[in-house]
Amino acid sequence: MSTLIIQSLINGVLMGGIYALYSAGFSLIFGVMGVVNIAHGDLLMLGAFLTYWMFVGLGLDPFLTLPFSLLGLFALGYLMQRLAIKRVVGAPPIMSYILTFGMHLMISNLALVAWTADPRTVTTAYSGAHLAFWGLTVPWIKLITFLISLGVVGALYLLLHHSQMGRAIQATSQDREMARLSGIKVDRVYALTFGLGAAITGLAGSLVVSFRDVDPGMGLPYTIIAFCVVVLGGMGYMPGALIGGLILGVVGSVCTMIFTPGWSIAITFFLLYLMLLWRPAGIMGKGIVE
Amino acid sequence: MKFRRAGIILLTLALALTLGLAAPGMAAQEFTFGCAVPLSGLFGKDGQLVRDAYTFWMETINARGGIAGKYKVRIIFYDDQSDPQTSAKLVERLVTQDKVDLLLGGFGSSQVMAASAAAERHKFPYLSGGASSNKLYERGARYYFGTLGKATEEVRGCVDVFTSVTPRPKTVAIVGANIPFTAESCKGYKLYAEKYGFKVVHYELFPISLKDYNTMLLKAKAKKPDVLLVGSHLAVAMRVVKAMKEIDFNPKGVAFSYGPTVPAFVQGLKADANYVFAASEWTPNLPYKGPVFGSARQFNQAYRQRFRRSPDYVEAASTAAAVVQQVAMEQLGLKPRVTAADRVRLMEKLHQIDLMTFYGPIHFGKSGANREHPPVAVQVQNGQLINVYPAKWAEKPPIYPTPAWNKR
Amino acid sequence: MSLLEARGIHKSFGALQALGGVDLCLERGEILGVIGPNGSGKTTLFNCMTGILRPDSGRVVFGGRDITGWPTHRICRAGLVKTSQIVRPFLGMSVLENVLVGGLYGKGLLLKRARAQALEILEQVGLAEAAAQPAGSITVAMRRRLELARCLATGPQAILLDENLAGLTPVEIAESLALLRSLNAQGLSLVVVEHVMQAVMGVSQRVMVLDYGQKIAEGPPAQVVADRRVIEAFLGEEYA
Amino acid sequence: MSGGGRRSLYLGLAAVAAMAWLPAAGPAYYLQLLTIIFYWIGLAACWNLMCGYTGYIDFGSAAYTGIGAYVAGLLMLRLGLPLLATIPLAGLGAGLVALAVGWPTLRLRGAYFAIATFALAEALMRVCEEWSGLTEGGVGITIPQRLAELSYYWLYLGLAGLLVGVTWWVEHHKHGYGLKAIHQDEQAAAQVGVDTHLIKLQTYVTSAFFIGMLGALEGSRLGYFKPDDVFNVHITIKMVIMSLLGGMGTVLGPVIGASFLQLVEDFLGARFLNYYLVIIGAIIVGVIVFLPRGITGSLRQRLRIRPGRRP
Repeated sequence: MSTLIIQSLINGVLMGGIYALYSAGFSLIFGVMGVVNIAHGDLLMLGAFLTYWMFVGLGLDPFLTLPFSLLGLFALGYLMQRLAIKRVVGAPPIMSYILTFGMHLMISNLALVAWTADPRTVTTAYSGAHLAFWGLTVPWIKLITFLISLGVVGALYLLLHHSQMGRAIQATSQDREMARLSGIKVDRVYALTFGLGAAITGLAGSLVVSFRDVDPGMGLPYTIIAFCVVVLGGMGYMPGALIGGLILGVVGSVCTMIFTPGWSIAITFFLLYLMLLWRPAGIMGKGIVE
Repeated sequence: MKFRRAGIILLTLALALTLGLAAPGMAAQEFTFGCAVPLSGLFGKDGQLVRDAYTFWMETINARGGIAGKYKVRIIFYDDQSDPQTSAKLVERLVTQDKVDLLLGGFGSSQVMAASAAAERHKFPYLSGGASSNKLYERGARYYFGTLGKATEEVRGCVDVFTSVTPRPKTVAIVGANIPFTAESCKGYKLYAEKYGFKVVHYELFPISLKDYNTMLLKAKAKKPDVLLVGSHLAVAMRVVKAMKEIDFNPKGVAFSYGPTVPAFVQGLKADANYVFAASEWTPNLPYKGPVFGSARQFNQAYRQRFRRSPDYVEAASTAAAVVQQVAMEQLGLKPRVTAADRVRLMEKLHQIDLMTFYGPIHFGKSGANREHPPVAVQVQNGQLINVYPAKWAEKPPIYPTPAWNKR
Repeated sequence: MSLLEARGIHKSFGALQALGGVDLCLERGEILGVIGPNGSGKTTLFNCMTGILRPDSGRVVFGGRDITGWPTHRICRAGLVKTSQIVRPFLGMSVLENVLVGGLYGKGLLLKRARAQALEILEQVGLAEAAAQPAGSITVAMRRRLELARCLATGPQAILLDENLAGLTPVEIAESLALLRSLNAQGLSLVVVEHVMQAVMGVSQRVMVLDYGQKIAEGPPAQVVADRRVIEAFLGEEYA
Repeated sequence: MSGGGRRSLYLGLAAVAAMAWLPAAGPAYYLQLLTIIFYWIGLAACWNLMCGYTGYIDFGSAAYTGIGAYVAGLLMLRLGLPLLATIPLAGLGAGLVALAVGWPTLRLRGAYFAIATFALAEALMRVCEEWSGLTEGGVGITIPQRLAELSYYWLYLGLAGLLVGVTWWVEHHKHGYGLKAIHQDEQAAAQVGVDTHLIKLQTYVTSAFFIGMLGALEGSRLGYFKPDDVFNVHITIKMVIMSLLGGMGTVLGPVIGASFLQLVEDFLGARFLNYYLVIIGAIIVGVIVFLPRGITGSLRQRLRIRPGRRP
């Protein structure tokens, strides 16, 4: 029995890392621009399909496609911000919900027409390979994804706090007008931020396709989980994505073990709710409270 | 004042759209069929299969001059977005606005339930090959017919096939998604497992939105069942295989209620897809033969030519639904424009019909459920779907027990 | 008995003690000035008295009733209101509607009566011309008066004015002070917080001085100005 | 009440009366389409009443369609109550849950309120799915009673009319000023005597009550549903989009938003089977980028209709 609990803890931690990876971009964009990006999950989907097609078409290993999804999604994010999102920066948050929901409809349905509704997955020689010890298993791909997730969150944290660009982003997120007056090109900072957020989300998608199924309509549930993770960890506080992800992952997994998967979701969301009442700034209290 | 101005704007807007929607004209020498299927949303994939099936039927019939050799077929498709309210609305639209002659069934229990209720109100026969929830037949509907067996029946073959393998399994674990078709499949698994003397050591339903199955399957693994039976659709089946490999869960046999028969399953999972069993209602090697498409094998070949892939059993069942409606129409000698009286006659005819088709025998009887249709089980062997049950039609014997994950 | 009496108000934010046992007493019909350097706890004291913050300890008695811990809106309806240091008009509403809300909720008037009252008050504070304008489009000075008008509409017995004169020109300050005097003449009690001493001295009958969350002096303006500790607090030790 | 306000009230009543008479003349499909449009006007009006006026974005409104549908359905199934008797009870059930939920939740703001309401709706859906002894779980329930098709038309019309009327009333009365003041600045509102928590709670519960009734009626109209049909987050999203497209915090916003979205979907869905959702997405993006005040607000602005009320 104790093995099962430990194994479910391990599963939860790995899942938490995955949550963190695809929530980090959401948190970044929200933290800097105050934009809740409902099309977030669709960026993930695009990253996943990019990897899928490179794998199927060119036989490229999913890990080798990571730079392409980073760059591709960065470009897309940059464009999205420049063409539309910039109109809702500073507007009430509801505007960004709806604008990006419209984008979600466009992206997911164009993808549906282009690629059909087939669920896809990538099976490589190492799919499902796992580390086994003491009757426990740790799947390699998820472990690597977890480590990448730690790296990405850490790198974002460093970038925001210890680089020229990071300082510009920080300054802009704290006071847009002040930043503008002190010579920061605010529009450019926003576009870069959005591009960066999209890029790491695309990266997450590329990793997800190697251990999950993906389809054009997959986006919205991922967006919703990202929203929950980020709120739990504290909006705009980078390590919060990791903390929130781990809590959701571990609670979900352990409750699945003890109760049923359905009750586990109910319990997870109920805890999230109580959490919000108790500490609206996220569990570390470092999030942005409106 | 502002309200009046806004009111005028609203009315103009509504009027403009209403006029834009005026009914299209219709040629008299063709039959118009209407169909609302999910092309987006949760069941978008499945709805596309159903659309392909009807399109294939239409093209085949029209190439031969049409129904009864002279009346061409036209189908109006709408997307119900996997939403029951929309599905019912679209049936309403097809019947009262587009004034179609007859309907073709959609996909998914909730949508078909709502859509067929609308059809029932308008006294339009509604034949579906894409829904098998038992609840569809518990409503006392007279205009609803289904070519698939009931969900609980459909999985019988998947349990039965394990009675003939050696060593005979003793225990089974059952898991499934908590939506109508898959949940009822699980009920069917349990019913027949107990009937055939297997012990059910684990039974659990999970939300369809669950994405990571590792912990859920870990609980089944801990019970060390000989066989794992899964109430699934395509994505669920793929997730189960991925998770089983990750947690090194290797029961002697695994069966799915739906999924492996769709080509995307083997394409996506490659070698990992091997050895799994799947419930089916139909495979191309079955010795069935009937009007329009000839034998099951001929149907399969023609379908492959058109779409460059083999049909799934839902596609076969949907095509068969269109065929049986067509045959009934021909037997009654219906001509375009089908009248209300014609549809009542057609409904009565369908209750009596007893037809052999490429898809197998179709006999709806009083309830509208296809009673005579025996379930089938297939196994993925070397990337191919091989019929392994019932024994008299089996192409090859089932491979059992399944080899370890690293030996596939 | 005093109209408003706060006794021993303590309030800390984490490790920072904002108020360390402050007493405040306002008599009926009086204008009390409260002065103190930035960060001396004036706004916190006001917030504790009007229910925006809950004091850690201490009691607030208004009109003979203990109002400690009451929600803000209830304190307002009991007759004690405050203007905010940073003006917060309802930007999306017209000037008139802003005042209307006070009458409707603070005083519980019906719509028709509240509207008539709002017009009267706007006339009184000199905003009648701007009644139909959106509150977002008027000048800072007008916003300050709007803030006051909104409070007046609730039919208060006492108003706490939190730096209502900040950012105004001398002419505007003079106008505002005249307005405050006339309101006081009609029987309204006022507490005026400023960190500009001169303005308060002219209008207040009594002044209390806060520094680092403590009351360091209290009395008639002339006496307080001469107090050594007050000069220290405001100008630094070398001037004392 | 000003003369203009009274005129618009009469105009609204006349429009409802004309619509009520329509089944005698109109073509059948449009009645069906209108039935659905009225249903959505009702839902969007409920959402707008609470969220449009106060600025609190509720992402869990589908919880109340779900509760309504299940309360009514189970009362019919288990106790054999007649359908029409279950409808107000469904509203009551939803209202009670809203009371219990709203009390703590309405102290949250912004994205936190949004995600908290969403989390609760999601948790309730799972409870409904897992508690199969009561609700038959994910397999869903079949509703044994159904009204005549036209009854739904009139009921939805009546409810939509009532809710737009309630919004109109709120807009022109004390309550509306309170809600708008909360939207602008909740703290400042409290400082001038607005019992913010009470008003929010009253409005939230009222809106949930009507959402529950609409959900119950639609459940019986569908005849069969399962938890993820009636607790679906897409129901909430649709309410939000309709309110916003029409113009949040306006009386006619939900009417215009719901009619516009449903008609456009119907029109495009019949013509561009594969691309219509892409087009709808583009329309939404276009409205936000080019008409950021919603259709009503922006049209009003373009047509130079002054929003100011006479003092």
